[in-house]
Amino acid sequence: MKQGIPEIDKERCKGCGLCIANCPKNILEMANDINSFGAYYTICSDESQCIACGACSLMCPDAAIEIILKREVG
Amino acid sequence: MKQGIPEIDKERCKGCGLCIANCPKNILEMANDINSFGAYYTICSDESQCIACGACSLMCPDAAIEIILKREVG
Amino acid sequence: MTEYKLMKGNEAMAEAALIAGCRYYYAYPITPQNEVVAYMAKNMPRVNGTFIQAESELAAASMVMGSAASGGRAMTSSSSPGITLKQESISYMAGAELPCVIANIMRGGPGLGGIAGAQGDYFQATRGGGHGDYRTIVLAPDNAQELADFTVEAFDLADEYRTPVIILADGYLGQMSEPVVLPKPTGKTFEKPWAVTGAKDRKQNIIVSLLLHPENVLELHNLHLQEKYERITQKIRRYETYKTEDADWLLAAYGTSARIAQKAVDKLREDGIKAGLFRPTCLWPFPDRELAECASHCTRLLTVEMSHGQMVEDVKLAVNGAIEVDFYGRAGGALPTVKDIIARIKNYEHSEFTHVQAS
Amino acid sequence: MTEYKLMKGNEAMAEAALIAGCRYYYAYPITPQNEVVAYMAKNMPRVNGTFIQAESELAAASMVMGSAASGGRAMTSSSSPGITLKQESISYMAGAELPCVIANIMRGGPGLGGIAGAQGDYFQATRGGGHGDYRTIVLAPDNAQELADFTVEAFDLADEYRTPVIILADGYLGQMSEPVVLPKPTGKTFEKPWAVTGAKDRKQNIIVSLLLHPENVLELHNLHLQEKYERITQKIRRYETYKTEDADWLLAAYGTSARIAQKAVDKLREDGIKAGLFRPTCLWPFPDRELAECASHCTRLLTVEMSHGQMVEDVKLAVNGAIEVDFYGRAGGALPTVKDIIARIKNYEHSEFTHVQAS
Amino acid sequence: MNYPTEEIIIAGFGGQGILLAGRLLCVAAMRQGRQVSHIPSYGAEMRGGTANCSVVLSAERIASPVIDMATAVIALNGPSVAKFEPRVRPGGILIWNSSLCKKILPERTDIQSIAIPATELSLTEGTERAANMAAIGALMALKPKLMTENHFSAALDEVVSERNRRYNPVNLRIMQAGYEAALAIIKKN
Amino acid sequence: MNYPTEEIIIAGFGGQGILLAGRLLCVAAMRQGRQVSHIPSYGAEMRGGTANCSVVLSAERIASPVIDMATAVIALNGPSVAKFEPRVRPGGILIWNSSLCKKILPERTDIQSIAIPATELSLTEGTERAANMAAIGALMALKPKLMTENHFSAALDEVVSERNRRYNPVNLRIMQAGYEAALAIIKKN
Amino acid sequence: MSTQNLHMYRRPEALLNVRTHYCAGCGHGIIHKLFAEALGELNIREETIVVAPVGCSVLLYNYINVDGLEAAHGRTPAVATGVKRAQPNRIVVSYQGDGDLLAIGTGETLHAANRGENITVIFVNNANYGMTGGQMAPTTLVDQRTLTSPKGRNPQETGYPIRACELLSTLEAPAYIERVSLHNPGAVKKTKKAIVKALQYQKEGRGYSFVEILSMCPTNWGIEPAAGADWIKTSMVPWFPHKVFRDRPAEAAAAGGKAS
Amino acid sequence: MSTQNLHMYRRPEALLNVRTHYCAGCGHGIIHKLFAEALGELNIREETIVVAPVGCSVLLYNYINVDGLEAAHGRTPAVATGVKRAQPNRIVVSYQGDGDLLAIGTGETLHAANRGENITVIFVNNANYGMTGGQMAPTTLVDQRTLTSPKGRNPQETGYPIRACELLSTLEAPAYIERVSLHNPGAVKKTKKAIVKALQYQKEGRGYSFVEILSMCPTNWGIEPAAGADWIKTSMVPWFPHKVFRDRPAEAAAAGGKAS
Ligand SMILES: Cc1ncc(C[n+]2csc(CCOP(=O)(O)OP(=O)(O)O)c2C)c(N)n1
Ligand SMILES: Cc1ncc(C[n+]2csc(CCOP(=O)(O)OP(=O)(O)O)c2C)c(N)n1
Ligand code: SF4
Ligand code: SF4
Ligand code: SF4
Ligand code: SF4
Ligand code: SF4
Ligand code: SF4
Ligand SMILES: [Mg+2]
Ligand SMILES: [Mg+2]
Repeated sequence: MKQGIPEIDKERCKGCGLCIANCPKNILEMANDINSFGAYYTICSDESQCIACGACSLMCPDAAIEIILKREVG
Repeated sequence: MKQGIPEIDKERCKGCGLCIANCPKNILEMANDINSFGAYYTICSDESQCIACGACSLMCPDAAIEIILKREVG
Repeated sequence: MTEYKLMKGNEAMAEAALIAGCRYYYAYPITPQNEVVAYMAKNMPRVNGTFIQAESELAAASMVMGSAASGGRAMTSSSSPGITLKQESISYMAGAELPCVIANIMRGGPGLGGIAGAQGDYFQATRGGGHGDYRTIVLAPDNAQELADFTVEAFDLADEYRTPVIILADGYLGQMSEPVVLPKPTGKTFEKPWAVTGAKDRKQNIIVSLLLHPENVLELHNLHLQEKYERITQKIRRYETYKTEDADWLLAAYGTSARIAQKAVDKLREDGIKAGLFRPTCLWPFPDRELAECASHCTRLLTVEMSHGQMVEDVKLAVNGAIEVDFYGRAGGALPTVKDIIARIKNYEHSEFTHVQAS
Repeated sequence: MTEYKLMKGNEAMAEAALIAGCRYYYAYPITPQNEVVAYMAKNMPRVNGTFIQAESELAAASMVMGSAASGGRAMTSSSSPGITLKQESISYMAGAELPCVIANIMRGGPGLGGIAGAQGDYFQATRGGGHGDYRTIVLAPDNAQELADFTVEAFDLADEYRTPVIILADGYLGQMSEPVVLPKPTGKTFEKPWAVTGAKDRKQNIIVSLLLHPENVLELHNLHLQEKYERITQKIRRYETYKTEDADWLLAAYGTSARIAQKAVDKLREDGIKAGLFRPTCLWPFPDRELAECASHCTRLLTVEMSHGQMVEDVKLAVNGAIEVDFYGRAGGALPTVKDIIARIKNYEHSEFTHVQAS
Repeated sequence: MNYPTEEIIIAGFGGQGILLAGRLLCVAAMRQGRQVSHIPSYGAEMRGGTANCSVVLSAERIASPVIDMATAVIALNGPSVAKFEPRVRPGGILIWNSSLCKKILPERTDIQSIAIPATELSLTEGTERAANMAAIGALMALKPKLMTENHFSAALDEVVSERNRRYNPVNLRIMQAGYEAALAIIKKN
Repeated sequence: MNYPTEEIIIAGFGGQGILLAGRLLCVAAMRQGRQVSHIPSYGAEMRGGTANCSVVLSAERIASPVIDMATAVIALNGPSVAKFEPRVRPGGILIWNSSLCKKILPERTDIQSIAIPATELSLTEGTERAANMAAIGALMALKPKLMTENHFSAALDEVVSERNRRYNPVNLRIMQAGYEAALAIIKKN
Repeated sequence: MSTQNLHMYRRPEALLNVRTHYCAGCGHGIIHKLFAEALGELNIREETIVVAPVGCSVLLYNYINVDGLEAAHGRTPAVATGVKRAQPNRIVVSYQGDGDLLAIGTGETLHAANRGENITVIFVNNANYGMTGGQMAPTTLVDQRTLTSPKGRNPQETGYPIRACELLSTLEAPAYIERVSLHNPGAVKKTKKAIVKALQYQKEGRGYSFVEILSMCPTNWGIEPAAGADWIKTSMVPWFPHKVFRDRPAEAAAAGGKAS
Repeated sequence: MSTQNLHMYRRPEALLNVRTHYCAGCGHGIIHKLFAEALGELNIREETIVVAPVGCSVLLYNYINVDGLEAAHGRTPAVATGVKRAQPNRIVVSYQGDGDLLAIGTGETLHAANRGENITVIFVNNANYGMTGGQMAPTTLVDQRTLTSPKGRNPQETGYPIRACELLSTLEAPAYIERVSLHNPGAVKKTKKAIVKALQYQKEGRGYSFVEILSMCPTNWGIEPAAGADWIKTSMVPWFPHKVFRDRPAEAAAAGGKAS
């Protein structure tokens, strides 16, 4: 299983929730806070569970999520 | 075989020749004369051969040909 | 008092059209007149009328032509870019003498421009943006009440003169809500023996636009139209004046510009400058004689528009050199301001005094 | 002498466009300008240019917009009803400051009208049949030679001022064959750093029409356009005069009307009436100062048009009440006649003499 | 007439009842015989979920519905504070929703800034949708000449759709809470 | 200049080379330094197979290409006689194709009507398409100032497409025949 | 036994007693005649309103004795829509050429069909713009020479001829779509039947009916008038096959059945 | 053994660093992103010219770092044609909404496709007019409520939703026609592939390519932003099935092969 880190640009997020609805691991949620545009934004509750599937990033209309893949190099 | 009379309104005829080209009996031809609009017009060379098929009338763009069907009544 | 309703200009106009017996409304959405389309979509069924959201403005105006030719009271509305696309049908309907009502809730241009209100389509409406020698009656309301009242009148005028009537209002008037007392139907009826309804027990009715044969038919038809336009010009003289009796300075404006100019008149008078306002409520035919008369005892005239100078030509043609005509306008959705009007007039007053000619 | 070719006005214009470097021509057929379309269909391949018979006039003008935005020299042509459909793109291109040439070989209107030549689209061309505050340069040839020459100039003017240029000629000019010496290319070149050609090694080029944010951008853009129009108005002053130096009676006319008016001037002079002709060869900007100057020593002015009175407004605005302006026009494809012009002038002369005011 | 012209901008995000609040003010004033105008922001500006409207109430004919500098601004979220604070006339009023403006705070000192926890006041009645009512209550406290509560409640019945009219008692209570919150602040100062 | 303005209408049916005849006159006159104009009938008028054109030849600038009353009309078929005979100026010339106008005959007595069997003359050279040439020959006989034969034959080479230029000698012969036929008639009268 | 004479083919009453402006051998004339016959057979002349297009048939109402009006070029079905909506009990016919219907009027054509307007469209496909002297139409055949395709239509540059029936058949609403032609007497008979059926369907309120007719324009095809019929057969029919593309009973239309 | 971090999904370079004006959850944003990614993958950003429509995406060029211009409503493919003809070596993209493409621009859409213009059309089908506040579009579903179909679209009055791909597939010239959607991450991936393919085909000069994308407009659908993807799947996909309607190799296109 791949291991990833979702990097969410909170200022770019509009809080639509499409990433949340599409994360297979259910690790995304809406923060209880707003960004400087007045929008609630998404945060990841448990990065360790991220499988780097990219679903959140694919669905994000505001290109607010980048996924970093952690790779073992030997 | 039906027997018909093609009644050609020479003033209405524009001399296009569509009737002539489509008469199965080849009895229509262009007159060597023009009507008052300056157009050559169609005449029937042998009415007795007309089978009242209506082809000439159907094809005529100027509705210049009416077909009269001769019928035996007893 | 309780009759007053707070209504958007767009909705007041739409409801007034229904009151006037409009039963065929065709349009294509565009800001800032979308409320008319939505209102008709919702309310036409109430009166068993027809609403179609057409595939384009061209089609919408053509549908109006079809229903008008059938004898129905038909209407379309749009805003500037959409009205440009309706010029084809307007030219056709003017030529074919078909009555209908077209509302232009103007926005800033040219091109896609913006969605804020403007008055940049005065030329298009009064000179005919379409081709050929035709005119349309152009009514110019300046509030929601007039949007409603003029709409009811527009249908009667259209039928009376067999000609398209344009309601020309800026987007602010369409978007703004104001108290409105809905007008009553006028009760006037118009026979339309020329309508195409099927040639039963009579000769064909034909509504043509092409006039080729014999060669002078088109000219005769044009002369007939001109004669009608002359008749309209004699009959329709619509305008309002505000404190013009003793005015030295005359302002001329219509629509939202006129509201602002009226306020400026009051302020100027507070400052001791005798100003007055001439507000045409019909732009074609333009009340030229009346404006000239009004201007005859003024020393100067300032036309205020939400454009870079269109009605000002009619103002100049009206006064025909008798007094100087100045212009102040803002375009692209911006509004003239009371402050600017006052400053401009005071500036002139000053420069006159010091014998400096303002350019 | 041997350079003369007998060419149809339409074809002279088409060939001149090719000479001017026009490589993109899009149009939709319509009488009486079909020869332009056919000529381009046949000859564009010769110069490796693009010809598309578009699906409509709207599409044709939009294709022009695309090629103009790409930096190409693009043109379209049509006749009155088709030009009405091009108003959308004209308004867009004027707003987006795209250079292009649009020829209107006018026919009688309104509506489908007729196919004989007319001048009923003067308002549309000079006031903008589209929406918003824009203007286009409008050149007015009166023979096949000028149709060719003005077309070459039109492309330069369009590029110089980044604006659509209209060639406004009546159907008679388009259909008539006359001797023509084909013009030479001017050799002028214009840089177009604004063209959309791919954002390589530079910032994006964007050609916009919508100007919403910030709120005053559209107004600033409009002010920029007005400033440009003012510049054009100062620079372009085109007209011809014929025997005006000592004229008492001034005729004003353009296009085919001007040819007829010129003949009338000669005949009137034969009869001892000092007549002269003022012929604007550009209708916007209109040579108003020059006309006023010319008219300053005349006692009366007669405008002759193939319409029911359109240019006459510019004539009136030019003289601004200084002298009386009369009008004689025929519309719908009919031509003014030398006889009528003379009769009308003599009639005035007579009525002046007997102190009867003609209406 | 002793009724000053009021030029009021109301702003927030979609769903906060911005336009309704504006129409309410208009209808209430209209029923008191005032001239009124109401104009919404419209079109592409709506994208992104913000909304605002301009309300003019006057004893005289209203020249323009568009407001340059407002006598009062109601800002129901942070971005609205940022956008419209500069448009309050010196000496004018800014009522802002302190429940939602955590980051963007008013800065001007030449105006009267009134922080009302409008959303919280609304939530006390179990809804977050009536913050607009709380803000209008505050406005009535600050502009006592604007309208009477009677006129306001009548207007509420007129403007609110039949379906939602049953919430009007709740609306009035929230309005009252906003009114009192504002009064408290004024008194403190 | 001692060159009268000629206003000539040529009419017939499609295929008779009506427009070509007009252009020929123009080019020949143009090469002699005349002002010329040529305008065809166009558009829907063409339907039904008739065609006509108006040619003006003048020493001076031509005001209008449209002819009200013609100095000469060439009518190559019956309907053209009917349509254009009334448009000949009193004292003017009507050249009509007697080969094809069997029913519709000219009636006016205030003009010079010249019957030329143009189609027959053309047929003597094996084509019926050069009736136009015969008629122009007749016109040259009646209007000797119009142009020289030299100019005419040069114009023929200029106007006729390369493909058809080989027929020009034939064309000239037919023109000559028309010229002579007209001369004979004039002399007879 | 005696003989009694019977008019078998006679000039339909609805045709006005005037000479048309059409060229000799023009298909519009045949179609007018068939249309007039159909009006007589269905006895609907007095309730029919025809919308004429801009094209050679612009003067249609001068030849057929029905109420008529003239649309702007291409707007014909939109104008017909306006007429029909105002007069749902009248028979409304939109008569159009290929330039009118498939070029400038593409949008109007498609959307009237898609709305299922209860009108009849008679579409005269003569593979060129007749009225303006023979320019390329959307239906001009590959390699066909016209004023604006002087070397023949090149599909690489201008695409292939558009097939209206096939296009409209992708829509759900139309009730009847058929392509017929005038290439011989038998075909003319079928064309008549199609026109009658289309009008009949309209009368029955089944919705949109569309008859495409391959028609001759000898003048602009540059052939002898008598050769027009053959040209249709050899040049047009292979690309524009005869077919009933849609024939939906009223019930199915009301139920919104899928495309056939 | 250590870990090395790798950017797997990253914001494409061609996207400008600005916040869009789109509503939260708007499909235009996703499509912009995919388009920008495709530009990067094919390395064509610098040679691409985009024609923006009138619609919510009118400011497209503010978000993607390419040359751009704005067409009048519906004229987008005609403007793109003018651009492409003047610059045959540039990649020209016509980005359009359903109102733009299938209502006012019906004619321009059909004829650009029929000419086989070597351009790419990205068609954003969100079943309504987004920019003007949610009116009925040609693609609005049966029973869908909009401002101008307040009781739901009634097919008896306004017809059925038009299927653009099916319509264009009746034409010969197009090289590539596919319908994709945004209803879940897998679908988004396919959409990206379709966009890349379309641009690739243009680059190779194969001719007209058309990608229809079912896209969410939660604002005017009146649903929560996060529910947009589901609505596409349950409401739109049944009527607008995913499919490759045309995929023609360049050779076949040159030979003028028949429609698939
Ligand atoms: C807006 C506009 N554009 C162009 C024309 C010129 N025009 C008249 S008829 C026609 C095309 C006719 O072709 P078609 O529709 O195929 O009819 P046909 O004459 O072949 O029967 C055109 C382009 C016009 N009248 N109006
Ligand atoms: C000629 C013209 N008509 C109408 C409009 C108004 N208008 C702007 S966008 C639009 C429709 C947008 O819908 P769509 O194309 O589906 O794009 P979306 O916003 O849904 O992405 C309309 C009708 C206009 N700008 N110009
Ligand atoms: S990459 Fe996949 S698992 Fe990780 S947060 Fe995004 S959707 Fe969830
Ligand atoms: S999809 Fe993007 S914009 Fe939407 S909530 Fe997630 S990060 Fe924010
Ligand atoms: S009816 Fe038939 S047989 Fe008789 S003339 Fe006509 S085509 Fe010939
Ligand atoms: S078909 Fe008609 S018009 Fe043609 S030649 Fe025969 S009778 Fe005459
Ligand atoms: S040009 Fe063609 S379509 Fe028009 S009348 Fe002549 S033959 Fe018929
Ligand atoms: S209205 Fe719809 S299409 Fe437009 S930005 Fe909002 S969600 Fe997107
Ligand atoms: Mg055709
Ligand atoms: Mg959409």
